[in-house]
Amino acid sequence: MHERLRIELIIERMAYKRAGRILEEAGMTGYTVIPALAGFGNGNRWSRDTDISSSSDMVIIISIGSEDRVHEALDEIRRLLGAHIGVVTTSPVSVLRPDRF
Amino acid sequence: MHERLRIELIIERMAYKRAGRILEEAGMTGYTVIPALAGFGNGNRWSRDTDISSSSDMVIIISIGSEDRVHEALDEIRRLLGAHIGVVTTSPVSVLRPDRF
Amino acid sequence: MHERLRIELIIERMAYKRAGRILEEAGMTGYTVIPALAGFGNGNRWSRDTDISSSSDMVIIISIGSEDRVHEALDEIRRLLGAHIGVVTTSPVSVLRPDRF
Amino acid sequence: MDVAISTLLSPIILFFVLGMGAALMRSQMSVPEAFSKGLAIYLMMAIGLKGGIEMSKNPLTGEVALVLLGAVVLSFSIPLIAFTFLSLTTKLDRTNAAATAAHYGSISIVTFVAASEAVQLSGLVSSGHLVAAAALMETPAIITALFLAHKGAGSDAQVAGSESGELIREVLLNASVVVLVGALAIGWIAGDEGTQKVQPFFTDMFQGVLCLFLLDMGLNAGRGLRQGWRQLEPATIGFGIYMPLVSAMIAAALCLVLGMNAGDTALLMTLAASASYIAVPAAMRLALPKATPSIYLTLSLGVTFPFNVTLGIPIYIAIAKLVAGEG
Amino acid sequence: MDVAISTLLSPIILFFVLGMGAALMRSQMSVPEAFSKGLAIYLMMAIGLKGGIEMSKNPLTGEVALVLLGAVVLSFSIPLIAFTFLSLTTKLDRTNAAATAAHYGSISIVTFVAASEAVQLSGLVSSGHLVAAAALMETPAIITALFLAHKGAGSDAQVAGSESGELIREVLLNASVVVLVGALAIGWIAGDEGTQKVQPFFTDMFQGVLCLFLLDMGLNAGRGLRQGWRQLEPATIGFGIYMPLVSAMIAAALCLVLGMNAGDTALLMTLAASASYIAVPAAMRLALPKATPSIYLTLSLGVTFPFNVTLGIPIYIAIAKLVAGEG
Amino acid sequence: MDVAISTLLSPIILFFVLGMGAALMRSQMSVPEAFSKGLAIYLMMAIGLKGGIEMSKNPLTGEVALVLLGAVVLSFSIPLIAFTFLSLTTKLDRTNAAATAAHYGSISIVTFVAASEAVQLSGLVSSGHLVAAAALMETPAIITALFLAHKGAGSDAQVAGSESGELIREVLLNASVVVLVGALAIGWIAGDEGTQKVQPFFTDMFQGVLCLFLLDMGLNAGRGLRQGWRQLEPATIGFGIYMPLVSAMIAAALCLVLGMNAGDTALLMTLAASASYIAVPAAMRLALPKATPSIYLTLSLGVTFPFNVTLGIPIYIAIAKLVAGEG
Ligand SMILES: Nc1ncnc2c1ncn2[C@@H]1O[C@H](COP(=O)(O)O)[C@@H](O)[C@H]1O
Ligand SMILES: Nc1ncnc2c1ncn2[C@@H]1O[C@H](COP(=O)(O)O)[C@@H](O)[C@H]1O
Ligand SMILES: Nc1ncnc2c1ncn2[C@@H]1O[C@H](COP(=O)(O)O)[C@@H](O)[C@H]1O
Ligand code: NA
Ligand code: NA
Ligand code: NA
Repeated sequence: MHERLRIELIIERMAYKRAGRILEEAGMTGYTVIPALAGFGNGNRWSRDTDISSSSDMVIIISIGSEDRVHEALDEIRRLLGAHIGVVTTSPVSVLRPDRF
Repeated sequence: MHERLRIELIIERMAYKRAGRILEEAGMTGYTVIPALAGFGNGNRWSRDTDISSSSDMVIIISIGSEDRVHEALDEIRRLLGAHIGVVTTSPVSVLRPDRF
Repeated sequence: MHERLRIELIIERMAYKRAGRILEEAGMTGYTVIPALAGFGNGNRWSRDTDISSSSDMVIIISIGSEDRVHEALDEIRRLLGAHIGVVTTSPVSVLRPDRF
Repeated sequence: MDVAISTLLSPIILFFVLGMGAALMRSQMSVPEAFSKGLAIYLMMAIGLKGGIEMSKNPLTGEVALVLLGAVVLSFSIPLIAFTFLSLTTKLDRTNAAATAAHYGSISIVTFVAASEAVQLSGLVSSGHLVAAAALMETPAIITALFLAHKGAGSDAQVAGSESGELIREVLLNASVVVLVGALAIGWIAGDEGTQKVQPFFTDMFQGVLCLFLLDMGLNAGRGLRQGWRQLEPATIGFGIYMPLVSAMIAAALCLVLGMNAGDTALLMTLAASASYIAVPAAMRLALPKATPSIYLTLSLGVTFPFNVTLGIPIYIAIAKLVAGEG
Repeated sequence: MDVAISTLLSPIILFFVLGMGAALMRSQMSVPEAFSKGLAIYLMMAIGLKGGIEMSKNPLTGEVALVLLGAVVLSFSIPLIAFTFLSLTTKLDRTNAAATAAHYGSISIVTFVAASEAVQLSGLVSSGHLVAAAALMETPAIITALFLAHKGAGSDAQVAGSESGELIREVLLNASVVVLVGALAIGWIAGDEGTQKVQPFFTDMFQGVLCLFLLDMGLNAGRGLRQGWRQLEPATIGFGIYMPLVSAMIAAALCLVLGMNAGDTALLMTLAASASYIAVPAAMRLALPKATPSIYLTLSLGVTFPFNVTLGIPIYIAIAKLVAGEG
Repeated sequence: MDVAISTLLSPIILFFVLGMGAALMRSQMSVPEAFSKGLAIYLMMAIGLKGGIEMSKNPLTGEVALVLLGAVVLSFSIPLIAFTFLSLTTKLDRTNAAATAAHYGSISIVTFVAASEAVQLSGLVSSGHLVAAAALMETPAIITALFLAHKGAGSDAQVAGSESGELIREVLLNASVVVLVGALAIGWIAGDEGTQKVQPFFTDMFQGVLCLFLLDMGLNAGRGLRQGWRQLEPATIGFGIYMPLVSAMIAAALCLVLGMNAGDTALLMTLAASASYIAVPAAMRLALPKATPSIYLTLSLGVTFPFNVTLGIPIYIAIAKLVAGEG
């Protein structure tokens, strides 16, 4: 097993393509987007099924990559989160096929 | 980057609002709920699309917060998991904007 | 809190039952499958809503277990990922009720 | 007999059988949850509207009020009987016995609809207020079951994170109750004329949508049965067959006393005999989280529902005719 | 007055009220997002087709072109007025005021449909090209709002990760515009005869599907209102009520100048008065991410939409009759 | 020719073109997956029922059996031809060539439906058992393809985690096969009379639902094409156009031998010419996971499907008339 970084970005749905482009440009080899169905933040609760506008919808973007690339991406993501609602975390993980990342 | 704790709670759908209230009361600043579509536990497999009652549906609640608050929440979550089906894990993560949590 | 391993397998939807069987056979006590709605890999972007064939759909399998069992599962998962599209990571987590895993 | 056979060979039942067969043969097909939940809301709107429109044609009489009261009493009391049977004949613990009993006191609206069709096919007539009875029977059984579960269990502490009122809201304002009661009221207010423009959607489409929904129910019931039957002792499975008959007979006795016609009798018997598989399971997860869903669901959806829509309904209709002297 | 009441008691409105009531009473029921998005696409296809078929029956005249041009001008200019009111009477910052203004310049297609029904019930006639007007009014308001938001704000740097053209695609090729304009063109090309076989689905079902959709909108509006109203000052809530009246009056003046008939006048007034709650919020998340969705949405969906479908439309129809001299 | 044009201008095709156009212009709109999967199940139920009802009107003769046998033979053999062409003219490896070949041996039910409409528009008649032929042609091609892929590839070890029987279940009991065959049987058992009450839903709505589904298919095809075409060499794209013509001609020869009428000939030609984009891709992910989905899908959904529904079908009908001597 080899060490890589896992970046997890909880971000509003309308902004996920912007986040994706940032990850692509930083050279991350891939990412996966999962839908959220509800949440809480800033004193407000939201739920996908009762927001016809989808404007409070969040998604989670998960991307595994080398430390360098993740840190390269983080600079731009910090800028993105200056405009859009979101939370970003990173954590070390072990991967099987290190050449993929 | 700053250290925070990430709590991940795999819990039955009908109970997620209870878990959410616990997190809110412990002072966590936010959480995000994602749907599961299938799973296995206790020798049984389930799948969302073939359970018309939704009673085996699970969701995953992810919440990032300071170590203190997470540990405060964990006490009540332990009680919650005495009644409801679920699994809880915590792990350290790095965050960008530490004041948010 | 006790230490366990969390395995996270991002894998194509059609293969998730195969992955599930591997985890079951390695003695993991449970796993949870969550749907992805979009992603990027190998230069291609995909999105669930515009792939009528579902053939680029991915899911994420999360399973918490003891280090031994996770490592036992990993051998077969490496074989699975020889055939199917996917990414696997493991990371240490703390759990509340260690006897469950 | 003829009616029984033509009921069994109606597309609705055949699609249920198709779904169940496919699931038992381990087909992986499924109907997306979001789609079938949407269809379920449609079905409840359509049933409620139809009942309300019919109720708007007749004044609400004292007899109607008595029937509705009788329905509520049935829902409150059937769980007591079911709980007794389960405690005496099965190894289910108190919580599981109570949770299961709640399902049998409440109702299955799809079973009700299948019975309405069969009643009509048999040349009997029925009235709109049976829909109101259905709506009223959703909930009382849950209250009895909670009482049964907690009696003697000492007072358990509140589940962590629970909020006062959440259970009551789930029980009184769940989707079935809101849509059924709401649509009933709307059908009543707007009447036949006021709903003319929505009838192509809610009336003409109804049977077809039901086919699609029953295909999905068959897939669900079959998959539940395949996975869950090992967890059920024979005595529990037996309960899933005889309990509907018991409940139906109690309802028949009530109908006899109230002097109801054969059509309405058959429908009230069916309501009593049917077991919930959507609203009550959800309430049980909140109120009795330690009860095991695979027990009550396999029983209600995998055993009792198929029994009712195939064999049960023709039996109830035959008995109803005798009871009402319309045989 | 009679018409006003029968509009208020139509199943469509009653289902909206049902949903709103359930949400305000904190029922947990909901319609799955995937299902209601599917219904929304259906509704837009049906509206577009209907408009296109009607347009295919008459030649496109200069008058029609003038009405369409007027509609575009309304959409461009209403945000200026809305922004002025908001800046003067509320504490909303420039960004939030501009984002909110965009919603009021754009339109709500469901409000438009409700008005079409009411217009018909009132015995007035309206023409297909008002659907084209609706489609044309979706977008211009967004442009005005961006201009208002950025004026004086200095030139902000591009949001990280944004791509040239993404905003324009979202604004010009969002689902409402694509489906509405596309179906309108298809209805126009295929005409009444060519669409005969699809009319059972798109015409006969329409009213019923609308009931289901409005039940969901009621749930959404109620939940939004319950959560969001604390964030709104009274002056902002007031804006959600008087702004539609202001816009409607401006539209009425335009209709008077153009000499439109009462039915078309009522519809254009409704378009002006209605506020977007799907297309514009999405565009705002991309273009003005710092604006607060709970402000503009609670206002548009929780305040203005219910006002329009209950009180607003009867008022607009009454005024339209006066303006067109058809009273 | 007239027929060709009125086919091209039918709402069904126009909505497909709308979706494809929107996707090529990079609109972000989409139909939720859960909703379009639900519609797909509806469409297969409707097609199956219709075929079954028609089959119930005539006895099953030896000729019908021969046609069905012929259809199975076509599905088994077309992949051999497709594989040969792909191996000779493109750079696809054995696995990708075999996987692609499977798609062309199997069928697209939406293409079949579009052809049924066009056949009817042309004044030709066709029989219900062509639906049975469609169901029978889903699967055999997959078997041939697996044989082609594994021949000479040595014996590969089992994929980790796979279970005996899972592939067979996927191939024989996938949603298309279950619903199509099941609904066919139900239509046959219940007959015209027994299905009367479900016909408003399954017959009257059919064309309209198809419009909505084809809008979604257009969005899918357009997006697939925009992303995938770079991965396809010209020779592969060419295959997507000429292969349907080749298959159609083989089917035409078979129909000539069997003495089928023009309508049935056109439909069997269309089945042969059409390529799968739902059932076979799923089977390929299980059976040949190393094949590249973007190759076979872009080809089948992005090239062959649009070709068939616009140009192909009119050509097949014209040839069918000649072959059957009904020109
Ligand atoms: N600490 C957190 N942990 C997990 N998710 C969060 C957290 N804070 C915010 N979120 C998510 O982000 C959304 C917006 O949060 P906010 O920006 O605080 O309004 C919330 O509704 C949650 O879905
Ligand atoms: N070790 C585990 N890792 C991940 N998910 C689990 C685990 N155990 C249980 N689950 C999830 O929790 C559900 C109920 O598990 P159980 O309480 O074991 O019946 C399962 O169906 C899974 O979705
Ligand atoms: N580094 C990664 N991190 C997260 N998800 C990934 C990564 N690489 C690939 N994926 C997911 O796996 C899918 C297939 O990737 P690939 O095998 O690279 O074509 C992508 O569309 C993503 O959903
Ligand atoms: Na009952
Ligand atoms: Na407006
Ligand atoms: Na073919």
